[in-house]
Amino acid sequence: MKLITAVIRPEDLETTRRALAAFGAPGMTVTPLLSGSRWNRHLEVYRAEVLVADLVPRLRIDVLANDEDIPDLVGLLARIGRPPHGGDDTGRVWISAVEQVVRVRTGEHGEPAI
Amino acid sequence: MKLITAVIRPEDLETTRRALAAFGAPGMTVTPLLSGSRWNRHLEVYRAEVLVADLVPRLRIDVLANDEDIPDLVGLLARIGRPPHGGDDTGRVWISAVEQVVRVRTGEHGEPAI
Amino acid sequence: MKLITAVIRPEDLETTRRALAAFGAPGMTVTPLLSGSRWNRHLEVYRAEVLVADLVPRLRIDVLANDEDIPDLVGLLARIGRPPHGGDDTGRVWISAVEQVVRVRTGEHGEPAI
Amino acid sequence: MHLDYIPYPTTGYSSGDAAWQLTAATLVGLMSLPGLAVLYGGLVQKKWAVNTMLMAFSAFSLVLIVWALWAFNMGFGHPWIKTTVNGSPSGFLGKPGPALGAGQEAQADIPLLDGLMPPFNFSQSALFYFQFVFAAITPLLWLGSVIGRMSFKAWLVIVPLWTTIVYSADAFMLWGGGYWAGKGAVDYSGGYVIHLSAGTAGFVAAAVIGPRLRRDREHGAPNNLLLCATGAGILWLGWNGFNGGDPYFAGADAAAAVVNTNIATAAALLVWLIMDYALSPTKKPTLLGAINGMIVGLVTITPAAGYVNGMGAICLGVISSAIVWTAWYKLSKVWIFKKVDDTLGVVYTHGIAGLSGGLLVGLFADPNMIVYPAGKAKGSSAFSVTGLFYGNHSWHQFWMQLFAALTVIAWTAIGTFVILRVVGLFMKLRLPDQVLETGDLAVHDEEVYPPQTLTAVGAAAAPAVAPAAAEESESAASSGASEP
Amino acid sequence: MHLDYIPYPTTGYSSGDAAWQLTAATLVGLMSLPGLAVLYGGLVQKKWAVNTMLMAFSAFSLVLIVWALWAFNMGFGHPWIKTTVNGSPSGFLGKPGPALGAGQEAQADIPLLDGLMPPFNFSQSALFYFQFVFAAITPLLWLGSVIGRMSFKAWLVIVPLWTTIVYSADAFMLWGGGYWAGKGAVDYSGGYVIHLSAGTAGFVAAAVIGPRLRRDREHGAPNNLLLCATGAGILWLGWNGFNGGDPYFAGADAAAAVVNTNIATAAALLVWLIMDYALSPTKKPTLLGAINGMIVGLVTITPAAGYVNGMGAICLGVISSAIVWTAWYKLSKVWIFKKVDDTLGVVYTHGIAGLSGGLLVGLFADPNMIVYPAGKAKGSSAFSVTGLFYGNHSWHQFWMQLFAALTVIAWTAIGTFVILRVVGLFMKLRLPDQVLETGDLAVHDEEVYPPQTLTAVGAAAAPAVAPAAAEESESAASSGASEP
Amino acid sequence: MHLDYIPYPTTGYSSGDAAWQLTAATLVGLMSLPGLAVLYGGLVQKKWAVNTMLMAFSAFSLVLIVWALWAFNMGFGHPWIKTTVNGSPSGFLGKPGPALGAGQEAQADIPLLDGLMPPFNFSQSALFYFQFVFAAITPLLWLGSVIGRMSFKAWLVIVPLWTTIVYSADAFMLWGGGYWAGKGAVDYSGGYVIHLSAGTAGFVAAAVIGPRLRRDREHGAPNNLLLCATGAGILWLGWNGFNGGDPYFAGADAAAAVVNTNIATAAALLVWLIMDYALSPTKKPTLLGAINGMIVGLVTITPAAGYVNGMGAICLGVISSAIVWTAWYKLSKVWIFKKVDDTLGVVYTHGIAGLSGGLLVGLFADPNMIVYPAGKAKGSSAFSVTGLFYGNHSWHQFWMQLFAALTVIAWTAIGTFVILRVVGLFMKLRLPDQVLETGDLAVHDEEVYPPQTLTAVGAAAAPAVAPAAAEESESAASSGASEP
Ligand SMILES: Nc1ncnc2c1ncn2[C@@H]1O[C@H](COP(=O)(O)OP(=O)(O)O)[C@@H](O)[C@H]1O
Ligand SMILES: Nc1ncnc2c1ncn2[C@@H]1O[C@H](COP(=O)(O)OP(=O)(O)O)[C@@H](O)[C@H]1O
Ligand SMILES: Nc1ncnc2c1ncn2[C@@H]1O[C@H](COP(=O)(O)OP(=O)(O)O)[C@@H](O)[C@H]1O
Repeated sequence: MKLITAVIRPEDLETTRRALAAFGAPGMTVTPLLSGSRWNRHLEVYRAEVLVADLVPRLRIDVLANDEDIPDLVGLLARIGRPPHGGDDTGRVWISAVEQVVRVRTGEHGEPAI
Repeated sequence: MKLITAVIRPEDLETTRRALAAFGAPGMTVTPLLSGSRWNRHLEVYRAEVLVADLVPRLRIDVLANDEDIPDLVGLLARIGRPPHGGDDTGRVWISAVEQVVRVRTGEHGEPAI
Repeated sequence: MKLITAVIRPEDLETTRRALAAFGAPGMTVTPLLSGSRWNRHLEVYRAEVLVADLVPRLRIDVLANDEDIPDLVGLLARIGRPPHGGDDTGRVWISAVEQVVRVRTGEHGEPAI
Repeated sequence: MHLDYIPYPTTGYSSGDAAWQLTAATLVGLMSLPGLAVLYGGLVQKKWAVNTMLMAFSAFSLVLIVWALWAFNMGFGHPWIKTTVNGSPSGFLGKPGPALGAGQEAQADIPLLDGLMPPFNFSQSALFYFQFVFAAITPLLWLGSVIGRMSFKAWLVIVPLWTTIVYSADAFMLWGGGYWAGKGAVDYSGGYVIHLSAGTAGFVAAAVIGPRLRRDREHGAPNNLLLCATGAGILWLGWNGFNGGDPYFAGADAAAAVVNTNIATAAALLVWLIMDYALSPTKKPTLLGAINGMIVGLVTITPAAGYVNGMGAICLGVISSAIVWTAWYKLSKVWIFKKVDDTLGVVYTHGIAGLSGGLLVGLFADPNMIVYPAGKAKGSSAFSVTGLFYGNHSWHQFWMQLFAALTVIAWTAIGTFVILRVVGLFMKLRLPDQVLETGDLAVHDEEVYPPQTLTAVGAAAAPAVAPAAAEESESAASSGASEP
Repeated sequence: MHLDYIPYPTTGYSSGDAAWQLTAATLVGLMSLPGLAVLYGGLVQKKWAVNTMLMAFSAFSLVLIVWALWAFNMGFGHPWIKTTVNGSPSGFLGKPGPALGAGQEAQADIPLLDGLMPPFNFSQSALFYFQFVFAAITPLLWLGSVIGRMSFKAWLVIVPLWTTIVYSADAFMLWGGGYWAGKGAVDYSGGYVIHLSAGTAGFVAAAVIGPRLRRDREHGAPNNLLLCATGAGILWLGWNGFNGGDPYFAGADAAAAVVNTNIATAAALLVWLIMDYALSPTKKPTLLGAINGMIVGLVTITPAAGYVNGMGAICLGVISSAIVWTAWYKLSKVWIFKKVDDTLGVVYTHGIAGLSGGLLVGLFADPNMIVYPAGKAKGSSAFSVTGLFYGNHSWHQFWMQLFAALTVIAWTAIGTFVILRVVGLFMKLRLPDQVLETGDLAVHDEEVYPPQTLTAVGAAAAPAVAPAAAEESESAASSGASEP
Repeated sequence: MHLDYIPYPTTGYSSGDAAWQLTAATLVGLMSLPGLAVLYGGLVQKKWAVNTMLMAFSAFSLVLIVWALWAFNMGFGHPWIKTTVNGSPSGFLGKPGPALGAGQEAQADIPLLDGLMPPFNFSQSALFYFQFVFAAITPLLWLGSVIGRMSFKAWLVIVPLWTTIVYSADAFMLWGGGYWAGKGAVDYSGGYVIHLSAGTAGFVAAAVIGPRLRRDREHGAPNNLLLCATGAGILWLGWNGFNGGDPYFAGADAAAAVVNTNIATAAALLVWLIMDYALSPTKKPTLLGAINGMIVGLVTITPAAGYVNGMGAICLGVISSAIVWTAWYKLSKVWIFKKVDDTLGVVYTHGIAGLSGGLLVGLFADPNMIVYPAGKAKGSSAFSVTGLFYGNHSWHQFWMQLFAALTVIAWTAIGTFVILRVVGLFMKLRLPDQVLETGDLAVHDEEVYPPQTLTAVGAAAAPAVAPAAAEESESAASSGASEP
């Protein structure tokens, strides 16, 4: 069992959700966060004072998955961010091991709980 | 050392906190996130336009714990969400390994830092 | 490849960012969360009703890093929170293994993607 | 073609008085919408803000329809059953009847006050509207006691009944020339008819309907203090119309009432601030405390605004603020005050403050504060009120004030209780607990700060889903809890 | 040294009428700023709130400059080309000219109405300002149709043109004594000139400029219902000035107009609420639905406010609310109403509601509702309007109302279309898609709720960065999406 | 029993003028509460919003108490030490004394202006209240310079002193018939007495108290632009009362002043918008820039509103907006303007704009703008002011304006400095750094958007905790920083 974590642009959320659902992985969590990177950074101006937003809003997607689905899911997630926005910050996907998963509703453990 | 992560309903936060404190694990982080699942989904209506909220607010609880406490903690967390809300989305609990923990205040490492 | 996670005070964000950038690790995510601990807790008063905020705002910093940078990064992060605020809640840093990382923009995998 | 029109009758009409009456009424209207709506909308938990505001908008509308169709004449028309007080015709309630026809353009008239005040200088429409905004704000005030659990449907039924039965009678007795007016009790612009009554009704209603969810009582933090300040500011300045409009003329007493209103309010706000500084558990001055003090000042001067002088206004502000502060901190811990869940504390800031102000009229009314100057008739003397401190130590006015207050409390409490119980036979007064868990989303499908991630149904091939049943939306309701 | 001054001329001046006119105008001004600005600012998505509000503030300013330099006289001055209607001088448009000099302190005057109404009791400045606030609110209303994609620069160009060409002509024809006024069509205070025109212009503009981004249409949740309620409350009560100020005198008809305004609004709000309860898909009453109903009531009574009696006001409110509710739910699903992206639905709540109210004047106008009483001249009779139900079954007034409506629709539609097309030759009417993705940040470098993490440039050795190009800020724009 | 009352004296009283004066005063009051309170509350960082608003509510209250007990008569009563200017009695400060008794219902009177203006048509209460709202808004304005570090307790002490010593004297000299009034310097409604003075006081106070925390200066983003727009809109329209009320009569000049106010404001707003478009570093128009321009327009026309014609109003708006824009962008980078931390830039939008408007009166005042028409006495002529461009090239008025400005600047600067230094001997003017880190929570135990997760003490067996010491709450204070 693994946990796939992806940092995506907020505007890609819907595409991502649909892709995951189509793949058969409806369960996920979406966490708003701020992302710092080499690329993203913009200015805002309030009363002539120029302020930098060097952390920009991103979404973190966490999906628990079985080992065999990992390559497909990573490919899927890595593909979404790419095409139109090439050239600047386009996110990261990473995988970590999970030792145990419990579905609270049923108390199921392990892979069936994913 | 492990990290236990649980996705819970916001209304279970207090019960969770109290249960963890009673168990002797007061330290935790609580992260608001949006959860997508097969179950949860509701409608909102603004000016006669019907909109779907298919991501609903949940809380992610992260607790660092020693290996020996894991079964108890998982049991505890998995129990909380269950009773009254049976039938729909009731959350997940999962465990992952942690290689090192540092308590910043003292600089302690490893298990004593938990 | 590892993921370093640190829970810091919001006011230490800038110091942290600058320290990481100076170290050559500009990429990171910053997630606002609420932290429960033995220490932090304050009161608010609305219309004479005294309310407790026993979860206080903190930031979670996640940094993907190569194995060899880990000790330095942990040291760096653990140092920031310490000096002036000694005595109460000063955060945690922990490390977990990451099995794979993909840079979405280029599709690179593994260490070069960090 | 040259026609010959005039703008208004040349006798019995003053464009200045008409202008002021309409302006004052508009200011009072603004106190309700958006004033109270957003003050309360900001003071309640996030999960109840929409419900609170919709109740305010609906009640304002309902009262107007009722007022126009029958209730205005119950408050200010001919007495239904004529009685006599001190030799003058009097009564307890006006005869219901519509106030809708073109005849409303004629000179204003309150039958039982004929000859007891100068003839009106504007039309019945202006009087009707001015009195409407008072009638409308009263249920909006005691809405503050019942938010967070009252059924919206029951609210829609109860407000019209309450205006008809409770408010009209209170208004008739004190303002329409009814019993207590005849006895000489005075209420300059609603310390009793509006505030004491709202405090009483709210408290009784809160008791009958029962408390909020325990969860809501324990997490009762407001959601937006900027909007509280917006509403509070509108209340304060709108009150210039509230008290300034009540002499019905843009005369000197209107201006004096405005000044007194502001002075008492400033004093009460500062007293609350200082008591918070000196005596509250955390020893800190607070914005919401200051706003409480402000409301106490506004309410307490209301029954007295044009009867006391500036020194009296300061005294009323100081005394009532100290009393209500103490009640807020101490009385609320004991007896039924502890048990009844009066959500926003209307019984203190309106009930007690209104009562206190009304009684203090009996002490501080200054006979030199001329409401209406003397006319030219021989022996004619001006109209003013005399309190204990200015009137050869006579407690007369005080007793009248007290008895009138008791009547208002009794009538309002009984009326409110009966209405709620009777309506309660036909529908639930209280929302089911499951709905209460969720709040706005369950009742109205709306949130006060809608998430920007919502997607139109049908868009993006989102599968159709059933409308949010309370059960389902329960989880979403707690979204408040999930924000840092 | 003792000088001899008087406050104002002793003839042809009434401080009461002047006070009311200035007060009414100020109330109408408040309806625009902050009323509409924050109602719309709260109703739009978070990403467009700043843009919406800045458009409102700018348009208000632009209209005033145009109004002062030439347009006031196009609406209320001497006819440019004199014609005759029913034997009286008339025309279609006034002669442009400045309204800036000291002469504005003289008695007010609308040349073509000389002798058709009582002489004004205040100065031309007061008339100018009162009419300005009406001129200003009109483009602010139809701003609601085009927000979320219209170029800010184009807006700055189009508003002055639109006021000059479209608004002035509509105003002149109905209020300046022009053609339709001569024919006997009436518009008490802007059901046609303002609301029907705004609904038409907004719809045409939305069609010409094209729809919002598909993403924005699919995620069109409002951002702040507390501010919607703030704006809505100010609109309601501000409307007392809107309709109460239009007789130009603080007379009985002003008060009647105020009462009718409120009655129709209350009725319309409640009808919308009940229809939402009974007929909407989710069967729940909503705050934004109530506000829609409220606006429909306010708009629909506007052309009728001083002509109908209270019963008529209730009927107008009920009928129009039912019509507009149905249009909102059903008409919007068909035909061009489905295609054109009228962001906030101005064509329904202003266009249809204004039209409906204007036509219903032809049915419900009560001749006993006296706008101006008869003077002393022999045979002099009061001024009022007679509708079908009160006038021996004559449809005359109805037809006049209908033809005037068609003229306003046609002129506004054509004028708006031509202005947009012509301006479109010189500049883009629509923002580029990349900018639309981002919204406020791309257009104004501002967000409505600025993040508190922003750091001043130069502070903390933050490296210099280039100003936010649309491309870059695109990502930030979606910050709304990232909040739970 | 039929009594004989009249509503107000039949001579020396006009209900129209009284209605307007009360209405105008209420509008000005609304500019403070909620206007300025929420404009500033939205403009500051989230961590200071509650503190800012509470300072506004408290100062408003304090000024009223002081005004009633002694200060009104220092500004508008009999001169304390009588002097003579141009043969007329004059002085520098009025004799302190209460304005509380029933005598306030008598006809209004400013002793030194007897015979220099038409006798008042309303009561002293109305005059008192109108002048109070001006006195009250002034410290609220310069609050903008010191928020984010000033001790709340010190604020409570300094405001009464400042009103007594600084404001009263400025008011007396220009409005109470004092020295500069006698010399012929004019200030229509407070360009000097209010705005120049507020700009000066704010700047001096900011310098004396010292800057905000470096962290706060570097993260000075506002928190809510919807509330900024709410406050700004109320300011604009409320200014109709500010400038329209100052002739003390609802005459033609009041209307002209209202028109000029709006014209200058529209022009100034648009100029700022265009300069932002054309000359600002990011070349984008901004809402907060537009609001700055708006304020500049409102302020700059204030000393001139009824003296210039419409063309003059446009010129004032354009010139002052260009000047202040330039100062805002350039002057702020140099010299002491760079050093002193004037939080919201009051010295620019009020100080410089007020000064500029006051001086331009000397150039643009049009003698045909009649403030008071001539009476019937032989040789009587109207009252108006003549500037350089209309007066045979005489610089006389300009010099008077300049000297009066210098006096106001000097007196205000010195007075403010001394008050702060003296109070500083007894208490800290500045909050400790630890408290500054936290902001509202440390000072008031309140947050502007309270988290919905807070739990009542005692509920759910939450262990008791000590009240938030600054130390402890420090962390919570940064909660702003933790929101995306
Ligand atoms: N594969 C997954 N990865 C991450 N989180 C998940 C996953 N599946 C479910 N969850 C989380 O667990 C919660 C419960 O899952 P859900 O599928 O709705 O209910 P159940 O598993 O009880 O049928 C969801 O709200 C979601 O946040
Ligand atoms: N067991 C844990 N699991 C997760 N986070 C923890 C744990 N213990 C502490 N933390 C986090 O670390 C921070 C510091 O912990 P705390 O116990 O308050 O201080 P200290 O360890 O210095 O005594 C807390 O704010 C909390 O967010
Ligand atoms: N070392 C890292 N640890 C955690 N997140 C990272 C790291 N590097 C990048 N990220 C995340 O991935 C996103 C893309 O990284 P960035 O360096 O901007 O672009 P790219 O890798 O495509 O050049 C960033 O927004 C950031 O959130």
